[in-house]
Amino acid sequence: MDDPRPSPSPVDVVVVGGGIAGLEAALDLADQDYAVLLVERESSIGGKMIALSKTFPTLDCSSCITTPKMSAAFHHPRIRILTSTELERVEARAGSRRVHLRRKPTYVDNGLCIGCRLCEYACPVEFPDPFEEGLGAQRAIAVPFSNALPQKAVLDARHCIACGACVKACPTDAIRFDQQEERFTVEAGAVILATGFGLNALGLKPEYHASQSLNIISPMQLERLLAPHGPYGRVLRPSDGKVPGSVAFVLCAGSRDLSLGVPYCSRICCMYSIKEAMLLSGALPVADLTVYYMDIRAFGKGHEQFYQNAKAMGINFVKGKVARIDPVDHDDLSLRVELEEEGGRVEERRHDLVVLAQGAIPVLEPATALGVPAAPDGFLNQPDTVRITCTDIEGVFAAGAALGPKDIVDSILEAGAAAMEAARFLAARAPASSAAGKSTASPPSVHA
Amino acid sequence: MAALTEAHKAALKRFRELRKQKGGDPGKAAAQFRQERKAVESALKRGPATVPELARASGLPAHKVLWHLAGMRKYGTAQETAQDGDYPKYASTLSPAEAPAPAPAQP
Amino acid sequence: MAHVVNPDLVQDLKAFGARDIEACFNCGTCTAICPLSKDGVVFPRRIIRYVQTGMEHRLLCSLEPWLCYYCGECSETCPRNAQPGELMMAARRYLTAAYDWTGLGRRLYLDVRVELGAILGLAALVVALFVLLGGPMTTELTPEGGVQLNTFAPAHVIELLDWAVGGVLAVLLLSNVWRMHRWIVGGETGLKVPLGAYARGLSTLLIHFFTQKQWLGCTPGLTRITTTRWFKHFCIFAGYVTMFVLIVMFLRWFQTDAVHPVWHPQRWVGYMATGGLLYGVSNALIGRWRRREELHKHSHPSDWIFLVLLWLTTVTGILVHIFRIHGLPHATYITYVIHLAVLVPMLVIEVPFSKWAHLAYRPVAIYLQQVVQQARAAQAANPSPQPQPA
Amino acid sequence: MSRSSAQPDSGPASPRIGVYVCQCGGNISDVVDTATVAKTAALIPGVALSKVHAFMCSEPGQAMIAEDIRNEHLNRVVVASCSPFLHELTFRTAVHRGGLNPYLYEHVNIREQVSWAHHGDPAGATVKAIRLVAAAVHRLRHVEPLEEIRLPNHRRALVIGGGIAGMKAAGDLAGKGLDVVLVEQSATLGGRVNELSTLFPAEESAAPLVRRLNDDLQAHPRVVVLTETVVKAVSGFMGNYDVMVGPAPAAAGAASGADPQEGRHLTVGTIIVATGYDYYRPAEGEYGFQRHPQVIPMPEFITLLARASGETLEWQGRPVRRLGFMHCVGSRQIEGVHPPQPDGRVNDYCSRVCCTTALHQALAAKRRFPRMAVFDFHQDIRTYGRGHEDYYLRASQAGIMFFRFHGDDPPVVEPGSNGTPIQVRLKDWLTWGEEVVAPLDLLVLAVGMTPRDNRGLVSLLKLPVGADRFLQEVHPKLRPVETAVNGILLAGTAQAPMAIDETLASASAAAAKAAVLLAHDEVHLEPFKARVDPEKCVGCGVCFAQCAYDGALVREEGQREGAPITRAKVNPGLCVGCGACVAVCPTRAIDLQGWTLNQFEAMVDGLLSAPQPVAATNSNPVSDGRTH
Repeated sequence: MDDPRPSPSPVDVVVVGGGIAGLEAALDLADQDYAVLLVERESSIGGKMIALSKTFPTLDCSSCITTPKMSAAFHHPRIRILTSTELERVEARAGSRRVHLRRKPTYVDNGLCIGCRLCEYACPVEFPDPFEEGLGAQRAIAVPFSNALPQKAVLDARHCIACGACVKACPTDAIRFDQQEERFTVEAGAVILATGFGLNALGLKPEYHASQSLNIISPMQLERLLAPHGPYGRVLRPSDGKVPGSVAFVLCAGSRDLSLGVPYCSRICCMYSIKEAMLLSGALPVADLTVYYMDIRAFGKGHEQFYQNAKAMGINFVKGKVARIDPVDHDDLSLRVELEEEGGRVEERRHDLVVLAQGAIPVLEPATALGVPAAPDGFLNQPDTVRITCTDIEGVFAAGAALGPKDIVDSILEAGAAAMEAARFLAARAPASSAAGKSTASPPSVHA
Repeated sequence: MAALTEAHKAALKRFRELRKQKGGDPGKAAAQFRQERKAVESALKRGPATVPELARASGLPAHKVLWHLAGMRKYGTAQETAQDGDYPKYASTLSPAEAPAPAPAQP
Repeated sequence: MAHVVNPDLVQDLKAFGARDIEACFNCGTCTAICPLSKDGVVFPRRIIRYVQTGMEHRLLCSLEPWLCYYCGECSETCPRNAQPGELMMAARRYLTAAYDWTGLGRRLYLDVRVELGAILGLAALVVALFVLLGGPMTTELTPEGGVQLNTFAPAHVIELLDWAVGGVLAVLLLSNVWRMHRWIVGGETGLKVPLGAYARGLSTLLIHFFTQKQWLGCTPGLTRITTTRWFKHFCIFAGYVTMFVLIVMFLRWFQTDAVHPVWHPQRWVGYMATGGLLYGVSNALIGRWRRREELHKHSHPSDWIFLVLLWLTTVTGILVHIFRIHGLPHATYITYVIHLAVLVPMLVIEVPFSKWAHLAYRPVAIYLQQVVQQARAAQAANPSPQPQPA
Repeated sequence: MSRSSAQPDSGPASPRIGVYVCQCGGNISDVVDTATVAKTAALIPGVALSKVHAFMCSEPGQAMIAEDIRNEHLNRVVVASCSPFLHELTFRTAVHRGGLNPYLYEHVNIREQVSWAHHGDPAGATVKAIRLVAAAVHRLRHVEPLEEIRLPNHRRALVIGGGIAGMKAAGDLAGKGLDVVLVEQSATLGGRVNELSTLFPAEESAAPLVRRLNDDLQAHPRVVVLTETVVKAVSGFMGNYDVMVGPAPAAAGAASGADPQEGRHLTVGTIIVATGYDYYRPAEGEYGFQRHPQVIPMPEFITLLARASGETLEWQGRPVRRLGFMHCVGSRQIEGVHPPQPDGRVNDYCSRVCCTTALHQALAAKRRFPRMAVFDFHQDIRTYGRGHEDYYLRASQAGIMFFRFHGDDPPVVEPGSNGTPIQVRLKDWLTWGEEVVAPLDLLVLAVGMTPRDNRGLVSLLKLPVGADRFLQEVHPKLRPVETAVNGILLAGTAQAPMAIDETLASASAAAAKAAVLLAHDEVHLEPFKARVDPEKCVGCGVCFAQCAYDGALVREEGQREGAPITRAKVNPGLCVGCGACVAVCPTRAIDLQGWTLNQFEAMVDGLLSAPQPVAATNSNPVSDGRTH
């Protein structure tokens, strides 16, 4: 049970990435009786979605609709989940795929940890909580966040002072300071890459001076500020705890910009910015909310209506790309922008808090992970126009933002598609008797 | 709870040594953290205050004070009480004599 | 009156050196990043839009191109690499050509062969004049050991020619400035400019002509003034104006056969002016060659020609001086002829028709901006039929 | 409310109930005195033992429950812990591990509903926890073992619609080894894609794409393709649909002599609806449509450009030197500005693909005829997809001129006054709202997508339809291909506007869900369905009027006291267990399995008769200042 390595028998599908796309693909395959190994780099599944406050355009509480999926995958008898495990590379040869993985030490034996958090309460060290995008505090040993799955403590070796308080506090003696990184290989019938996306640096555009002000924040930081269990319990600006009276959203702050090296559209920013503005108008009823945009891309089902509602709610939409942001007195920020629809004047506008819509960028390096070149945008190449989830490697499929920026619903559609392609691929290779989807691999049994 | 066994001690020692080889030493940061946290806690002893007020009282930058308050709220040693203009006020949940003892947080 | 879209203007501006301006998707970054874009005079997007939609008349009535000093931030930050700075540069060439009523400017700008031909023709004319009318090329030196240049090219004769050429050029340039003024002031329908406004603005005109301080707006909060583009440009400007004054007004004092001592004003004024020119022009040439700064990334043939002519004029002028004081008569005479063969085309081509003209148009534009603003303010104070600002 | 005492006890003769109270590592025990709850619970009749654990959900906690069932002969279990959403399944499994029927279990939520909700009132919270546990214990005395409902599953799918979505879904399912029937009302497969020439973003031709999908279908003997066929009737439920298909009306007329086959029955387990979209048909005069022959919708232009030959593009014998594209025709409409659709509503949604389509076509036209001036009138350029922004960039670079209008002040198309047949007049917001006029030889309307009008099919399948008239999914974020009707799935543009790659993804996703539904020979359903006691049913029929799920209640002929009678019977495949019928039955003949009326009454009794707290010896420390 404390052996995190999978049993030697091969699995049908390795799904890389435990975000919404990976969870959906894993569930679609496991429900067809395939044995699935789901690998997640972070210490909990849930991906970006679990950290969001609400989702557009329905304004569902994000964790409320993510946790059931997480839980379904976590408890599924045919899905085995390995967290804190990174993909090193996929090797395809002679009709089989060998997935090389690296499991990072968490210094906790997940078989023994019962998630009681007594170690966390005993720990004397706190550091900026990555789940709260640095805004909150996290102890050096902690369950990553309240609805993390698995609910197991993880020790952060960079911040731990090795005082032993957690060892003394642990009722099940689960803490293992001698845990080491492990590398292992899994044989898989097929692989689905659902590795998601990253965000380019807030400081990418020097004219925005993001490094000079704590009040220039990322959209993910605002998600956390808006979340019911967020770092401050309410929306405050990070520099001094003030309730912001005027918040600006700067769209295309890291995409659609050749000078920043990201020519493509990040696709999700318009909608999440509108959503965040809407949520802010609920949280801060008297605040001025302004969205500076080039084009509002509310293209999905229900999105345009959502945008029109936001306008009707009094959120200001200003056509014009913000050219520079300068920190001014009282931790405020001054935005210089051409008000294109107000005679084309140039104005300096002051705001308490500025949210930069960062560009969505790839996290997976196809050359390293698969040995194939990336597409010109850096994401995985899509060589087949009919089977859009195929990659350049046979039997390796991809879904969601690994194939370019994508919102949740489009990721879910692609995850389903990747699961279907993988199922077809396995069926074509399986003996006729099991063509209808009966797995030849043994069901995995351990959740790690 | 359990005491440290020899095996635990050996593992801790190896852990420290290995990290030293890699060149990481969080001791300094931890000491600074404790010092700052104490400053915020003692500033709070004078009664509920806003972040800028606590920053003045503790000599720490306002953003650090806010960060410490976030941690203290999470682990149950501070709470928001009232609002003073644009700034919420925070109070300690510890009795003046009480040493800072972490209370279980709620998920 | 609705504007009827004309898709051809953009091609015209491309002929004047605009590059990727079609790529512009009107995000407004260039205008908002521009440190000189303020007080209701905003660019470059306004000019870009005029060009994209073919608002030719609006473009002619614009003074914005002259207020742009190509700081380069617009091009650096443009999300589409549309080179708005280069469009403003092209717009200046376009306007220079448009202001020129002879139509020569347009031909010179649009066809480098015409420009080179004109230069070579004028140079040949100068050489021919010397061959036909030049004084004796005496090898006898002055008592100080200098060349008797005034025997070969007597200063009073050259001076007369100076004045003749200068007069023609002045008439051409001033008439172009008048056309510029008519468009800019007349472009705003219903705007009546009181004479007082013209008078009050004169100091602005002079200040900006002599200091060119507008350019300093490119680098707000600058650290060292000598590192600014303004400084380099000012070196050229100051050297040029000094030399111009010396040659037109004080040629007899400046072009002497006597070899003055080094502390003599004739020498150090000349050294400073030519030094400034040499530094500034060489710097500009090297910059255009290296293409590091945004402003130097793309050079139109007219940019090169002007700088090369100016550099050659400066260098040959310096050489004439060196040869003269060192008693090298033939070298002096030949270099002197070459000097004038470069100088004359430079002045004749560049002053009224090409790059040089910006020396006049830039301060005039600032002046007219002030005049127009004062006129608007006066009209607003006495509410007559309201004009609509463009 | 004392009727329950008169009710026969349906529980076992001697209930032995185990009560397990979780501390949740302090989450509960900081407020609720868990030891007191456990001690007091032991006093409730039927409780054989009660225990406290720090983390009941942990492996040791679960093992304890399973062992107690075996060793202490428990026959019912209560766990008082967190929300059932989190761990009801966990403990049902633990109970099953101990050898009990998993439905002999009751979950009590004393975290979200007690310790978190009443953290300022520990004593009250403890009393509430006891009452909730008592209610659960009382209810458990009345529960019966239940079994999952298993229904046979016909492992065959029906795909309705032979466009690329239907073809892809059918091909995927067949490729997975499942039987598929694909019905298409027209004579050919490929649908709307057949009308296209080259496709963005890969710039491949439409014909090979359709051919590849068709080859995929041909390669699988498990696919039956029925063209010129429509669905005539549908009955049944997930796993057991009976579908009658027959010749399409037009086809029936045309091929009258051919196959007179009037209908053919298919039994399928699941149905994928891939009926596609229609192009928006502009109203007469909308952007000059039908008033000026030089105003044409996008599909017509695509054909025109694909067939163009020679040096210039010609329209009605006139060279097209100035070409315009109007965005958002039939999309992003505003009430009061745009003409309403027959249902009185305007198309307020974005059709998603028209921006890139317009730029794709504009660029193609510009490349083919470089001297043509091309104009684009938009509100926002929505080139969101992978590679789409490239079209925008290249279109700009190629010199296509862009103008931006506001939806509430759309451009006007009028006769040309500058030597062209028409001109577009608009306030251009890229030029500060100035009025500009663009003279044109041809204006292409980038018409949006509208839902296909297939009311007949929608009512046959009882599909929900959204406000935008597209077929509605269960959840627009998380379940985009499933419908509220179990076993019926949506693929492609029947659900919402989509580009081709998105349509293919949606089709495969629907196929994946279908493959899940068809994975086993049986369909498993939760047992919480209505059940009619035939002894009590008097055949009054009141329940039928209340049932919102067509077919969930069926009439059954029978005998009552010798006389024939029509009784209600529940079809568990269609019943969702809502309880509407239970509430109206005058004879209490209907009950919801697992949630019977006497169980509820017992719970009320339990709440009211709960014993007073019996203080446990050790008390829990109570901390305040914790946040929510």
